[in-house]
Order: sequence, then structure tokens, then C-alpha cells
Amino acid sequence: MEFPGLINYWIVVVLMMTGFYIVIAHNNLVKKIVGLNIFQVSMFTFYITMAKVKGGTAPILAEGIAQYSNPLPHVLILTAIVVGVATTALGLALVVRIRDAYGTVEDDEIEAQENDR
Amino acid sequence: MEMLLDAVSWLLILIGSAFLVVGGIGIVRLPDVFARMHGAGIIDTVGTCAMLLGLMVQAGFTIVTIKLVLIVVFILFTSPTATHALARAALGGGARPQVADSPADADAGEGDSPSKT
Amino acid sequence: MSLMVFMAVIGFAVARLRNLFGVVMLTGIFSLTSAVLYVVLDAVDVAFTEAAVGAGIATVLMLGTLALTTSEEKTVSDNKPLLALLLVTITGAVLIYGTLDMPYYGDPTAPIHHHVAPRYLMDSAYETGLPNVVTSVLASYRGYDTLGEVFVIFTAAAGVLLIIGRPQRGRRRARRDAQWDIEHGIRKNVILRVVSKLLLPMILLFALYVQWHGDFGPGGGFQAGVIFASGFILYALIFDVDLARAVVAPRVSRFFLALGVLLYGGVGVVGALLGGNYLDYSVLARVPTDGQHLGILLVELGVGLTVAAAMITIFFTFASQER
Amino acid sequence: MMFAAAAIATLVTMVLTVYRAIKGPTVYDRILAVNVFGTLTVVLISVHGFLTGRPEFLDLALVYALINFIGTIAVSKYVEYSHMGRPSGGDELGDI
Repeated sequence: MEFPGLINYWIVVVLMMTGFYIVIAHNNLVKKIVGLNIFQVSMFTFYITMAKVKGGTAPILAEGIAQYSNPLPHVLILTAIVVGVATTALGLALVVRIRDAYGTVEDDEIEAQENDR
Repeated sequence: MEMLLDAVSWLLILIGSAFLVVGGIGIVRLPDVFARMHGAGIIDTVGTCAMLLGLMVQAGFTIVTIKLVLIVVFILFTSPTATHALARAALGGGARPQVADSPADADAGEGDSPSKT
Repeated sequence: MSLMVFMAVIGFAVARLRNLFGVVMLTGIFSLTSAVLYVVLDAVDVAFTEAAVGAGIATVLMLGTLALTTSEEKTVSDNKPLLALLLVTITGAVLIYGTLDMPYYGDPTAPIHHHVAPRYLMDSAYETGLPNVVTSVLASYRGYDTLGEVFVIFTAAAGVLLIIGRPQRGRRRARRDAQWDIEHGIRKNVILRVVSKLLLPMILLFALYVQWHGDFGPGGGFQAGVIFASGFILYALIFDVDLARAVVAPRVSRFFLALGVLLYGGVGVVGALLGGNYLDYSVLARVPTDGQHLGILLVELGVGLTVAAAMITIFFTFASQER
Repeated sequence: MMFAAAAIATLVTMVLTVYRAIKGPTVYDRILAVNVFGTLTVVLISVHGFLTGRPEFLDLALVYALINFIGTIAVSKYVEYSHMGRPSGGDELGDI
């Protein structure tokens, strides 16, 4: 456990880079949404690691416990997760609609079709 | 009494751990999906149940034990069902069990053999 | 231990560069891992939400999209990855440089733990009378935030309806498919049917438990809504989407979608009419703590209704798409 | 001590499972791996509750025990019946 105290942030950054990379480098729209999801999860993890206090426990009050972790980031992320899935659904709906309109979900093919017009 | 309970739960947890790891090795090492399901079955039933039973012994007669019992019951319901659905899907999708001597056996056993027992 | 879980997370993240179907599966594992991680980091409520969302709905939606589009990704094109890699590396480097000033992991003296959190932790027990600080912050102290989030969910569901929710073409084909499904499909599978019939009431009951127990343990409207919707999704998966639509008509789910938001806003308005601030529940009953209790309960109910209805609506919209 | 041993065993098994999920080779292996991983998550969350001395958060594990099923069913259904209503080239199961 006694690691250099910043390593969790670095891991979050790496995770975020992965998501970011997927969003930029892949042409498939579904894959891009997955990338966005990873990005999102990295942000969630970031908040949650910040909320942790060493020696604390979950912020549900009980007798005889003095140290709790910070509840505020938990609240923010809790709502963000559900909102995240709702917006993901919206994005996926857009993908489905794009598939209807263009017959493909590859970014570059759509662009080619657009240029042909 | 305390000692005895501790010993029992140690034993159960050790059994559980051993079966979990064995199942995990099975999942990695066995040759095809149908064989790997055996590994999954070990994890899902013996491993998990022994582990949770050990925890129950530790918890004593509290709400925690009731929840653990519920978890065990649900896992015993869902995971064989899920595996069954998966086996059906795999059969329907063209995967065939690897059979030692003759490939004809595999065709004969197709259909309902994985679903019964 | 948390580190090990972390490592695993990266493992998948890297391994993610694959075929789409595998990607969805890996996303499932990813979400499971992150839930464990949240538990380890004491965020039980968050883990609860992730559990409810990640295990069921997210996977199902992804699969629905794959079924409607394609499950195979075309190979990545030529020179783009290098550029992208460069950009990503630079961003990462900058961010890592930024983290050098961050407080260490678990440091109790970090600034984040000294602004408002101590007040929540110290006073919420007296002010709202609830042991679960997360719930009281969610519903009472930061009620505006949550109201906003509920609106976002509402809007997302409405957006999905607008984008792909128009009346479907080719009804006859749908019926023929349904016929096929009855004869050969998953409904013929007795084991699945029996087990899910057994499980379904459990899931719904458990959702209600989570809803009402959220004040005292992990749980609340968001989680309960998602679990409730998962029950219906299971029904729709095992039996038939049309059948499930007959159980929960689109009209009904849309009604509840709006009702939840209205309930949330309405509680605020009632509070304002009784002389408090908007979304101040202390005035709802004679004893402020009771008022808080009532307000939080109602607000969570509103959240639960909206989330459940939104998820059901979204799922049905996806499931009844024709291609 | 006892719980730590249990947690470590679970983690080891998780790693093995993840290896299978990443490696493939067929889509069914992955589904299997995800399913098992879900069960392992249930175990790990329960054990962690005892490890930290606050075992009252088992609701979470309960959610997984109930909900994990749905994901697997959805995947199996999708894989098994995805040929339905798919115009062309849909029969391949989409995995290399």
C-alpha cells in the first residue's frame, strides 16, 4: 500500500489516454463511444480516489467510527454514472440513426459519402 | 467455541479459495468452451458457496448472514442458468465440443446433451 | 490491494483494441472491476450504481446497437494512429506533470477534505437525521444538482425517442419474426423461462428495497430505478419485446418519465409555498428533521421513477428497432 | 488474515479469468469469462466487507448476484439469434 502517493493519478491518466486514443484513432462510431466510456470511467476514478481518506470508511454514519471518506465526490459521480449511461444511450441512438442514413458506421466512409454529394 | 467457529470458517474459506483458483486454472487451461464451462462451474458453485459459507460462520446470526444466504441462493439459481444459455448459444452458433476419439460422437450428442444435467 | 485492481483495469484498457463484440465483453469486465475499485475506495453508493448500470443496462444497450449496426470493426486506417498517438502522449504527459502538485493518495490534509465535507459529515446526522451522508447530500444539500441530473436523464430519454423512436415500419415482418421467435426462439427454452420467472419478482422487490432503504444504507433512487428497469429488460429479453411493451405500454413509461421529474420539482415548489427556499424540505413537517425525511423520500422516489422510466423507454426503443 | 487470503485467492482467479476474456479465442469464451468474473466480483465484495470490518454493504454483492445474469442472457440471446432479421453477412458471429 505504501506506494508513491501519486501513482493512482498516473493510472487514471493512462486510462484516460487509452480512452482518448480510441476516440481519435478509431473510425468505428461504436468504438468511439466505448472510448468515451473509458474516458468517463477514468474521470470517475479520479474523483473517487480523491475522496478517499486513509483510515476512513464509507460515509454511512455508524457508532464508533470517527474517520469517513469524503461524501461529496461520491454524490457527484453517482449521478454522473446514471447520466453517463443515459447519454451513452443517446449516442448509440445517433449511431443507429447514422447507420440508417448512410448504411455504415465508419467515420471515413461517411465522410467519403458526404464528399461525393 | 470461538476457536471452533474460527477453525471451521478458516477451513471453508481455504476450500473456497482452493476451488476458486483451481477453477480459474481450468478456465485458462482447458481446450474449448464446453470444457472451460466446467472450470466456471467449479468457481460458481463450490468455490463461491464454500467461501460465502465461511463468511457466514464468521458473521453469526445477523442480517449479514441472511444477505449472504440470499446471495448464495441467487448465484445457485442464476449461474447454472446463464451457463446453460451460453452452452445453447455456443452450440447453436456452431461451436462443437471437442471429443477425444471420434468426431461423430460430437454430432450425436448435439442438441440437448448440455441442457440435461 | 487497490493497486492490483488498478493494474487489472489497465490490462483490459490496453487489450481493448479489438473486435467490437469482444470490446463489449471487455467493457463488462471493465465496469465490474471499477465497481470493485469503488468499494475498495469506500464509495459504496457509487459502486452500487456502477453495479446496477454496468452489469445490465450498459451491456444490453451496446449489444442492441451492435445488433442494429455491425459487429465488425473495419481495420484502422493508415497514418492516423501515429498522429493520434503523439497527441495522446502529449496530453498524458501534460496531465501527469499536472498531477505532481496533487495531494498524495488518502492524505487527510488534502484541501478537498476541508471545504464542505466536514460539515456534511458532522452536521447531516442532526440536520437530516439520516445515517447515509451520500443520500442526504444528494437529495438535500445538493438538491439542485440532482434535479439537474434528473432533467438530463429525462432529456436523454426524450432525445432517444426523438431520434429513433418513430413508429416502426414493416410491422408485418416484425410479427413474422415474433412468430419465429415463439416457435424456435429463446422462449422455447424452459429453463431460462422458469428461472427468470422466479428471479423477476426478486429483482423488482430488491429494487424497491434499495429505493426505500437508501436513506440508511447504500442505495437510493438512481440505483433502484436502474435495477427496476433491469427487471423489465430481463422480461423483454426472455419473453418478447412486444409482450413486455404490453406490460409497460410506452404511454405508461413516458408518463412516469415525466411524473418523476414533476414530483422532484413539485416537492421543491411545495417547500417554497410553505415558506422555505426552493428544495428546502425542513418546512414540510413540523419538526425539521421529519420534513427532511419526507422530502428526501419523495425526491428519491421522483428520481427512481424517472430513471426507471427512462431506462425502460430507451431499452424498448432500441429493442423495437427494425433494420 | 483469513479474509486477506480469501481476497488474494479471488484476485488470482480474477486475473486468470481476465486472461481468458482477453485471449478469446471465441466469443463464447469471453461471455463465460465475464460471467465468472461477475461471480468473483460478488465474492470479492463480500470478502472486502469483512476485511474492512463493515460487512453491512452486502446489498452490492446482492445486486451483482441478481443483475449479472441479465448481461449474460442478453449476450447469449444476441449471439444465438442475431441471424434473425439481419439482411446479409450476419451469420458470422463477429469474432475472429
